[in-house]
Amino acid sequence: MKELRIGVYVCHCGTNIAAMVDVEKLAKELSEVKNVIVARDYKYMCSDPGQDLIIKDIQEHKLNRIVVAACSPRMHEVTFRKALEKAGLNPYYLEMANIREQCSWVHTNRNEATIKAKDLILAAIKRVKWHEPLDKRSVPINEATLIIGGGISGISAALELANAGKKVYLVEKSNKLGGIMNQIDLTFPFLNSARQILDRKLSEVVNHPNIEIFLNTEIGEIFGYIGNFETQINGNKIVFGNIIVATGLKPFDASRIPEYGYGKLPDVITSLEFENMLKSGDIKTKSGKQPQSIAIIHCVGSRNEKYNVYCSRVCCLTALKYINQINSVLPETSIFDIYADMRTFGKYCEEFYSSTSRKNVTFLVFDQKNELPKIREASSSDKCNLIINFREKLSGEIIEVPADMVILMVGMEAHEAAKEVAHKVGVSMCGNNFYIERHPKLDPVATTTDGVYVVGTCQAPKDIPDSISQAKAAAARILATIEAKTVDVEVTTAFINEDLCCGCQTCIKVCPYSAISFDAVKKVSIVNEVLCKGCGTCAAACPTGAAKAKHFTDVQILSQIEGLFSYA
Amino acid sequence: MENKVNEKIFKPKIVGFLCNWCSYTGADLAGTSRMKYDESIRVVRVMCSGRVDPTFVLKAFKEGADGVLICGCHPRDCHYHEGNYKCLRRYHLLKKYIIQMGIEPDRLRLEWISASEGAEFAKLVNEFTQKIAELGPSKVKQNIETFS
Amino acid sequence: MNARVNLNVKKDLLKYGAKDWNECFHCGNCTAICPLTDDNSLFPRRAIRLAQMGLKDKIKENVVPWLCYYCGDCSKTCPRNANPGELMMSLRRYLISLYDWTGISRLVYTSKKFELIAIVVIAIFVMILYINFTVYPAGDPNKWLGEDGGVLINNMAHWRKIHLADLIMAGLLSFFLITNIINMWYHMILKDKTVKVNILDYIKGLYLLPLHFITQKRFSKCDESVKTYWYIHLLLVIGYVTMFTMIVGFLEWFQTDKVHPFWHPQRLFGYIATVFLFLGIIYFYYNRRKKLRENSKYSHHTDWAFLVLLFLTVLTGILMHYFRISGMPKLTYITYLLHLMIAVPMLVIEVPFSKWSHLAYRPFAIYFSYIKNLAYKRK
Amino acid sequence: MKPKLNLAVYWGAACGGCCVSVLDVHEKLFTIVEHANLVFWPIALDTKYKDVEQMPDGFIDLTLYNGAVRNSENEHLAKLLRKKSKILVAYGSCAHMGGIPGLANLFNKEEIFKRVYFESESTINPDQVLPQPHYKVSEGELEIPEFYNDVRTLAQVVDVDYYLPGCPPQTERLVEVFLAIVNGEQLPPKGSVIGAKDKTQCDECKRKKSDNKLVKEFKRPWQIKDDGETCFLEQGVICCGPATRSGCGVRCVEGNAPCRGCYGPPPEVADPGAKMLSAIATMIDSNDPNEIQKAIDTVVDPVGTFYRYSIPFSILRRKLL
Repeated sequence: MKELRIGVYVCHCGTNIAAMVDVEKLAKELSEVKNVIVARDYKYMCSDPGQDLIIKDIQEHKLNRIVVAACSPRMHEVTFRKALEKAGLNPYYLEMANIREQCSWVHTNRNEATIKAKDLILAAIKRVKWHEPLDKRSVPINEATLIIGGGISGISAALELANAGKKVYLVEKSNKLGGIMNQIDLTFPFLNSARQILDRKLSEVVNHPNIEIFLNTEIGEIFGYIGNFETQINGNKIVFGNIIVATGLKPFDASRIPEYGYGKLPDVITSLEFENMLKSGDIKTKSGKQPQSIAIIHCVGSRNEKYNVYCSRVCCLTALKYINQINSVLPETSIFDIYADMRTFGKYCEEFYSSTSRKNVTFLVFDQKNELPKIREASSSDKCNLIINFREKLSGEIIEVPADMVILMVGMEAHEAAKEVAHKVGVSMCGNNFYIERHPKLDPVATTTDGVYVVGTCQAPKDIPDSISQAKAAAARILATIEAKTVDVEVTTAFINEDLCCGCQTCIKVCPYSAISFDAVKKVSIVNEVLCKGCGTCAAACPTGAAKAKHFTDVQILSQIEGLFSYA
Repeated sequence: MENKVNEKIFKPKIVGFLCNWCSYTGADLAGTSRMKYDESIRVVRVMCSGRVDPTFVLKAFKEGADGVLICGCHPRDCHYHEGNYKCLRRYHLLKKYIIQMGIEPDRLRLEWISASEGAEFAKLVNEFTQKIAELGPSKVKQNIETFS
Repeated sequence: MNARVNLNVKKDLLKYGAKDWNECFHCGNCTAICPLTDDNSLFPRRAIRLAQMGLKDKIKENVVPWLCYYCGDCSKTCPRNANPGELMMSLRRYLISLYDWTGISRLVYTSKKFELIAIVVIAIFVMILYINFTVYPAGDPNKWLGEDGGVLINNMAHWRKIHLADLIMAGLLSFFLITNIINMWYHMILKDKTVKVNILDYIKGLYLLPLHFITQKRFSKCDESVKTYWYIHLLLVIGYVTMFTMIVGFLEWFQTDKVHPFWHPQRLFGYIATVFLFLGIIYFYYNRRKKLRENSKYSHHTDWAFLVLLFLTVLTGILMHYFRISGMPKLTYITYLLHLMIAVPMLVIEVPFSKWSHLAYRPFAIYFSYIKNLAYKRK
Repeated sequence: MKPKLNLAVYWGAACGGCCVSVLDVHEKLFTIVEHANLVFWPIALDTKYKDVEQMPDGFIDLTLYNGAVRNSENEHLAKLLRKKSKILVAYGSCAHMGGIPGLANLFNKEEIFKRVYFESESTINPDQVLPQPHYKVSEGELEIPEFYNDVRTLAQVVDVDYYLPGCPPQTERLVEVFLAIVNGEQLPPKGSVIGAKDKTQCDECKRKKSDNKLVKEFKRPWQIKDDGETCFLEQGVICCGPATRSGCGVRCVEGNAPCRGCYGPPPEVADPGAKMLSAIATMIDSNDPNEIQKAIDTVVDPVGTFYRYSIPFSILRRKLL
């Protein structure tokens, strides 16, 4: 190994760090540590002059390792890596010590905080010795896209891509496109016909030369990685560079809630069944009579610890839509809207609520947390079909609501095929089977698997405009990667040392991305670094020490631990 | 907290292995939210709790850690799908091993901290520090130093 | 038996003057701003809820409408312009009709026509009685004049006769009012099985009845803007009580043949009370007419009826007084008749069955609410 | 003709197997004797310690020290031989990692004495007599070695040039090493493991392996019907082969017994037990804490399983007491 020449930079971050950590003392003490050539403290390391300081030192003092003690590496690691690169040093020769978020900001004793900061920096110094240079890598991109799911999200994404001249394979499990939107009558808040919107889109999709549609088709095993996926459809191999998953939703099964008697009480129906009545224009009870009163119950299977804790986002507005529709068809019918919370965010949606609330409707609130309403059959003296019984939250009174028909606003769950598809495309799911996006705020379209995007209700419950937005966003993202021709892939991946690998294959099933395969000729495991995301689980599982997580190697981490205890 | 941990007598040192995506971010959040917790913890960042090799834990004890805390994403929330489960499996076996080796099992702890759980992280550190303070200094390092 | 939601109550309340209250989405701003609400009795929001759901029984046992004096802050604050203040007002009207077991109250409130007819019928009834039991000042006018030139009123309508009639009427009205209060007491106190009010509680709170009857003390707790309103209301009450006491209690002293000097207490009290009454009437009329305040924005027909009848009563009273001291027996006779034809229907309708009943319901409601809280605290 | 080498073999805390493995050279003994003088070998020659002490420093060209350092005699000889030898080889698992005697680090001296001298079923010791390092009798003072609290590896006592692992080492490996020295070949850097390969057992193991090593529970060898062909791990039996250097010729597995790890860890592994423990835990086919615990319950003795030969060598070195 070349002579180790380390530069250590302790940031004041204004007073953010300096107030709680004696940065000047640290810089002085650290300059005496073995192999540390320069140690400095500076007001703002991330500022241009701060970075220039590092660059100048690298060039003047021939530094070959840099330790920056500042904020979280999640904040500025990229910034400082760029500075190293600018100075002609491999960016991975950097190590950061987090003395702000995990030290100065969370502690109250300056002396202890300074000791801790020193430990963290010494650990970084020990670690950085073992850092290895890593190089950027990129792969070319196939222009075609596979879209799984032919609902409104899948269709929207397909059109966006196809209109840009890119090939799309649209795979739908059922025998027709359109998904759940086929079952909807009007859309909120403008009460437009869902059918009309959908039909227009469908005719475009079906006739588009760039879109190849596969109905009644389930997706097979998918191989490859961003830019170069492949799979078999009906026995034919197709290749594509990106995947959009749009598997959609499954309506909540209302019979799971015993209180509502769905399936037992004939006039208790789900929102989708009611959509059907609206479509046929025939709102009748099971006995064929016009209902004198209709009750709507919200949050069926949603926002409830026992079923699903999340909000299904569309039910409140759909219920308001029903109030409008019932009002116009059956003006004399009393409507009871029984909700836990009224959530009407979104463009024109509050307005929609506002206008609807002035209609012939009585809003009642139930206590979602403690007790669901109970529906029972009415007795002959009640002059109605059903009685709903619950503690009305805004008055605290236990009340009975008479109704001839009860509409259950069933929530959304992930499609039953979601799990299987997740496995095939390599995306992960939250506890409730919705797919996990790469970042809930900054990247709600991509997934942690490069080249795989999730759109529509398979990612989380959402309404039609949100689904379409997400679909088009995914399409735009894909077009951008296609435009770039190549894509950069993770460099802090795993690596298997062939000289040490014994071929036990323990690592292969451990990899969540199927990035490790066995080379039967060499009798060693091999990492496909394009697929690898660098979690390092294989390195921890490898009994021989052959599997290494680059930038998080055993020796790096063990040295770091040693460093933590190298001072008093 | 600080009153209970008697600084003069014993200031615990804890090594925390935090996964990059959930727990480390959660710990950062505790910082950006200016939550306060004990200085005992020294964090080692790993990409995934699945990267935590039992060797790291043993090494930390050897170097003088009074406690070792491993934090990963909540079950099913792992950024790498299932790394946290692998950590869980190793943790249980490792625990059995350290018990056999006479180390108090409470010195090793695995918890799930999500990126949004800054407050939970702060609470966890304080709680764990308190527990370690009750246990007193770890004897592993001394035991190795006096090995003869 | 759980309370059954009844949307008819909602429709009903419209007739009692409720406006736009269905707009309410229960943000609770009204309760938050209300200077009178407290932990023991939260309003107006919860009352609005009961009304929206039409839980008649719950409304009937509810004391809170009486705790509200309609300062109007809630209506001003309401983000939905749901007029919570006016709903509280309507609920008071509704409650009056619910307490009233005769059903007259309901008719008065829900039908303008009925109120009008009732006034006329009672007036005619009074007229018949009057004509039959009093003496018309015919013949020699001097025969009807006293030495001081004033009309000898007791020759014409002897105070004993009138006093007797007053007492009969007062007895009758009290009967209705008291039975209605008993009804209110039953629903507010007896029916509530969660709490047991003991005799000591009843005694402890007793002082509240005269206090609130006279002063409407809680009203002054509403914020500054209503201070004037409260003062004038207080003047009106003082004027009314003075008049009522003098007429019903001490008619012999009040209705004299002798014309006392101006500074005589009989006249002085009468004038002061009259001035107070007039001031009140003008102020309230002006408020209602110009819709100056939240509580005068909406006027139910019973509100107008009350104001008009009171005004006419006072007016005829003044005229009669003037004619009497000016020695004009025939005009005195006629204005006396008119005075009674207006005052009696007013009292008969307003006191037990309509707006004026609040003089009893309010203090009793405060009393009941207070003793109930005593019992709760003990628990 | 080249001058003959001076060769010494010594045993510390050992079973004697290592010495037997030296004897196992059979007819190659002639080759060895042709090139070397055996100057010290307590099991075969009657050379006294005093004789060794009188040798000049560096007199011995090659010393094969087998056995761990358990008592003062072991330590004295280790230090003495270090001084007298040009090349000191830690021979066998005990010298290398502590070996089977190293398991005694799960107890302390007091516990061991109590068990051995008071409690063991075959002991009758009514006077509670314990061995004393120094004991005066009429003839003078008797001296026996002092029993230490801890078992140590040779390298934890003296500077070691090479490690030749195995319990016992494969005799062929010894001969190879010996001939390399005789022939003056380029020796590996000091501190190297010799007579073993960098790759671990599986590399040489002939059993069939697949990538599916997930199991619900672990079994003891007697609990399975071994088909003689499938990887032990895949049959649910813990085999330390993946974390153990090859070089022995996969002797145990060839004999249908799983590897127990005597050849020690491959080059980049700091703690062989921890690595194996990690690999084994990873193979548990469940994400449910209860099921995981159940599977772990079937790993009966983690220390004995993963650190059978290496407690003193491991990171923790001994049990805390």
